[in-house]
Amino acid sequence: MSTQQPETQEDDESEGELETTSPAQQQRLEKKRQRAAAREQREAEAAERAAADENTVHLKVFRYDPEVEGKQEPRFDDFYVPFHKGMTVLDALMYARDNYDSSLTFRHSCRQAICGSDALFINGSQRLGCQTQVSDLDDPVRVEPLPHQEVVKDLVVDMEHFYDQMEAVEPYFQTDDLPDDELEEQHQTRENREKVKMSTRCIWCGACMSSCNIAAGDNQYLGPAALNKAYRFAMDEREGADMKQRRLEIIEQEHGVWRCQTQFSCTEVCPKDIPLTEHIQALKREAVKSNLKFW
Amino acid sequence: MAERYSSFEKGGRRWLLQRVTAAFLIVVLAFHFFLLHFVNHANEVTFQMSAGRMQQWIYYSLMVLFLITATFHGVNGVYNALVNMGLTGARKRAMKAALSVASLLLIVQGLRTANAWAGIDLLPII
Amino acid sequence: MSQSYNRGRIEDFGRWREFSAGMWAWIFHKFTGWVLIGYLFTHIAVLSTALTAANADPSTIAAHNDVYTQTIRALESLLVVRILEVGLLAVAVFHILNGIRLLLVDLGIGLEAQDRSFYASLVLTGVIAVASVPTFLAGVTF
Amino acid sequence: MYEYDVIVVGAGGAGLRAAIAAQEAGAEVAIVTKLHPVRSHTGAAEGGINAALREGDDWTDHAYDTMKGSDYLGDAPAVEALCKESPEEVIQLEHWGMAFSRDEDGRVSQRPFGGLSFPRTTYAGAETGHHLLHTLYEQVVKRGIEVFDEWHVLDVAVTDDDEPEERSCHGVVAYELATGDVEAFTARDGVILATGGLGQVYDHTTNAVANTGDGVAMAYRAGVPIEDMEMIQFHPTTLPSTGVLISEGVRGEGGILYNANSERLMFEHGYANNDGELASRDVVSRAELTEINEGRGIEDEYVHLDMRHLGEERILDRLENILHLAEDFEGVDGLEEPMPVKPGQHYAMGGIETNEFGETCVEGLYAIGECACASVHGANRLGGNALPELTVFGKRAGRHAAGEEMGEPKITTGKTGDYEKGTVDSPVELGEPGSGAVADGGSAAETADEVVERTLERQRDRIERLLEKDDGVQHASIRADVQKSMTRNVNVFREAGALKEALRDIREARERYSDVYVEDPSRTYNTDLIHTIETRNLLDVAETITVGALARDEFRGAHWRKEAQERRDDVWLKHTMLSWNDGSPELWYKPVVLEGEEKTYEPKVRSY
Repeated sequence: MSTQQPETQEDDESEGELETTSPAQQQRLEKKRQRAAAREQREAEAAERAAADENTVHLKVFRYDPEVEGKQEPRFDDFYVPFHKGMTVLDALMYARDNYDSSLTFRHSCRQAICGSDALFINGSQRLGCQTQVSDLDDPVRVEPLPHQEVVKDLVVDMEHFYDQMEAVEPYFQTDDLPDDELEEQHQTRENREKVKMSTRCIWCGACMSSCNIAAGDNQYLGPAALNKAYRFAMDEREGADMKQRRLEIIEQEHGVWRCQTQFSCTEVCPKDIPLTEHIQALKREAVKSNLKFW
Repeated sequence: MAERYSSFEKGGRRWLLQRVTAAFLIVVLAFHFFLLHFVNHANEVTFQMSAGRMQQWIYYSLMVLFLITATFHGVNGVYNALVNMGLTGARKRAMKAALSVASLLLIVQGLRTANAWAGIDLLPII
Repeated sequence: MSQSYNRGRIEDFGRWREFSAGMWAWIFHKFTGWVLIGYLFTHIAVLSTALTAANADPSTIAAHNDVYTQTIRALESLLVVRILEVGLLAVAVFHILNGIRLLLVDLGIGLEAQDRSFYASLVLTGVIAVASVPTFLAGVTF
Repeated sequence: MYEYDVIVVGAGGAGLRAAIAAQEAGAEVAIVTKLHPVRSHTGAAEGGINAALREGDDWTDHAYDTMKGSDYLGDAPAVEALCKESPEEVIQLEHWGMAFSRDEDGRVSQRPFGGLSFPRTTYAGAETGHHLLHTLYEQVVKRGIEVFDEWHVLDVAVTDDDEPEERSCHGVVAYELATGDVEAFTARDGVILATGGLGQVYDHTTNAVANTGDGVAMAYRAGVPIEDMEMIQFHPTTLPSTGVLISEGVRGEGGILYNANSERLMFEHGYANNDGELASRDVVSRAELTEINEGRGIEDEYVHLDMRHLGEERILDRLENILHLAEDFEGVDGLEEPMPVKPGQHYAMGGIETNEFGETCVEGLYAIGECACASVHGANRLGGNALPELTVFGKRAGRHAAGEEMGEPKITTGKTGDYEKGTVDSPVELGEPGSGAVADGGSAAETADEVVERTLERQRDRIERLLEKDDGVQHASIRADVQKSMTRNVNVFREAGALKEALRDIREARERYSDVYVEDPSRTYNTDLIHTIETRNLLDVAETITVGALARDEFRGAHWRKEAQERRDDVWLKHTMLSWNDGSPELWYKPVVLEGEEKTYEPKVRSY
């Protein structure tokens, strides 16, 4: 049960709402808060019982809402969730939301590590909530939003910057070299497909970008995911030499591949096991090779 | 995003130079340490011996190259570190200028010292 | 992202416990790099005494009484300088070994072993530093 | 207020393909989606795309297989369109760079799939949907098509005319998650619903949490008839603990199903003496459940799917993703041991009634993909037929909505062709509690702007009401109860008693829902609110599934009834239709179209 114990200092109760809230809404908020307080007490008691029970998972979840009083100051909430074999962090979060606190907010959809919605910072590492077994983690399980991205609310971060970087590398196939027959495919060797295969697995979850402290310092750095996307196309032989040259020009720019300091943190957190650092290094070598031609 | 495509400096050349100087430095630095700490012990260093080595043009050239590559490698490393920490705009340009001046001073001073040993009178400024 | 909402405890160095091998390698490489560039400037400054020494009387130089020789000897007679020199060696050796590791990574060699090669660099650095102690401390006057 | 020629709701494979097609046909297009496009559930499709590409194969064979697979509940004009146009769509995807698996000669690989007479399933590893979704999204980025991501569409703006066939659609109203704003999107030419599946009606499903049947429910409430909702596909190989899908590709490549006695159940118990594991999905699901019910299941819950004999190299080449899924979600190493599998809800064959261009009976309203029912899948969808449906009908609807002339449809929509009224023996009142058949009361002569404005006001009120209500029932328990009831009562094996039980449960849930409130007061990313709205959609959809299942007393495709365990072509060669009828659902039927372009598909005994 949620004990709602804030780890940071208690908020000043007199602290004002956001200026935009209407009186009606304020009243509503007030009522809800009172009810929440009563519920908290009930839940606190239940939580103590639950905490004594070994078969529960202790979640410490980051909470923040710019709009709701009491959540404007970031804090951690505790939830005690009944454990079952095979339970993932996402399962635990969903249980906590559906049973204890419906305002607990996080993105999730497919539950099978393909939609990339639920990259979270779990016990100090970027992981997909759905792909992480609770039993593999130390208790308590600390769940936070992805670092280095602006927090919208609770575990939800603003992904716009990540999407911008992804789209900055012209992430779409471009070729002038299509077969004459409209019903004929372009041929691609198995070796070439094998070469780009891992890079095509990216699910845009943003874990790599969040783990990269170069991306944290340099806002314009394209970042591992976007560079991997560039690799996916630059190495695909179907696009042809001219396009490859163009793609190398994109990744060669100041905030491109040269920023990578081969810390391997992106490679380590990638939930799809994409060798991101390897791909970035390969792009660096390609870029040097193509430049040496002109020297 | 527009400036992404109009970056004044691609960084690729500096990246490559950093690697090339690294490879050179690995060899020369090992040689330098070996010569001045293992072959000749540090407490036995004298002006005469240093001068004697410096008067050989191969050694002199190697040391001058050593000085220049080490300065580039080091200062470029510092610059990269600062940029990676998020240095941008005017402060970045200022830092770049300051580091360039510091490098130049270091190299000039190093050359004068080397010349002092070698007995060359190329840079007679005090 | 510099403008991002500050989440206190979550920020970078507070998480040092959670850093992986590649991150430590990067931090150590950067740190040793700073030390080495600092040393380079100091080193040239100390060596610059040779400029004054070169103007000295040849007999002074022959008797090793010139400023340069005296400065070096005075410094080398200090235990603390000798110990610092061992430290410098360790720093340089790590920077070299990890530098080799990074060059290999740039060439795309052994990326799967990048964590092990970092640990190997650390161990090797330690061994070389310890092994150098007798040589580095030889002839020091206490 | 936003205004475009064509508004696409949903950004899975169908929505993205439709947006591209509409834009290429000259329309100004926007996509409104409650997720970011790459989060769409198309990405979870694993197996492949059926297309008659090669020498020795022909689209007519594909059409035959599909009609047979549908158990003759598919409409031939739609099926033929699918099979004829799928090859060019596959090649189009390839030309857009999709990373298909390749043969030695560099051409796109194909593999055998359940219910197919030729190995015609093109694939990209065991993650075909992921590649298809990303390839299409890349093309959307390239074309600069406007995407409103994380905007949840609340309702379609449809006029109030008495008969649905007279109504027209002029836009949608959507809620922006990030800010809590409710805004109208006016569509000058058309609204295309591509909202995907409804698996969240069940608690054991391969579907995403976001698959809540929003499009079906919205169209249904706007008066569009809903077709064949009882036809729910249960995929035979899902992981028991999570419902995560294990691709049919495993069986396509030669994977074998074993029961607790290590018998190859498909053959040794005679479920499919010719095709074995590669029989159609409904056949295999029933076989597994029969084994489990008769005590030959493992831990009374599942059977084993074994692929070890395929060899590590082949598995890694073609099914690598399956190894990861089994490992991450079931803790099983597919190279070392057999994988536990059981049937799980996977796909809705039914949905919003459309013709072969994706048009509904409401002018300007289209539906494509899983939320639509053209119908290409009839009573059972063949593996590998969903992805081509997305692209083929996405393209068709996109072009049609953009105003391209495409000829007369052969499939009728609404009550415009032959139809007969139906009745269902429901133990409870259906539809909206307390509403009765109250008409919306709007005037018939509304302008497009007025319709959009009225819809916007209504939805703003609805959001206000939900947020302002201080006490009541939370949606989560309602949703969970309905999911449990549906899984218990409206599963693979169905009987009247249980179906009625489900209807009673749904009724009770509806009554509880009338007192629903949203606890989270925030306007910022309020998922509590969104889930509450989705739960309403689930209730409507669950009811249509159950009503359809109760009405259809025969065994056809995915739909099995204890009371009538055989196909009854004399009475049931017809689609189950359900109209919202302003809150009190009305059941009716329309005949299946078996006449194709050149031949008529005569119903035959369906055996594999």
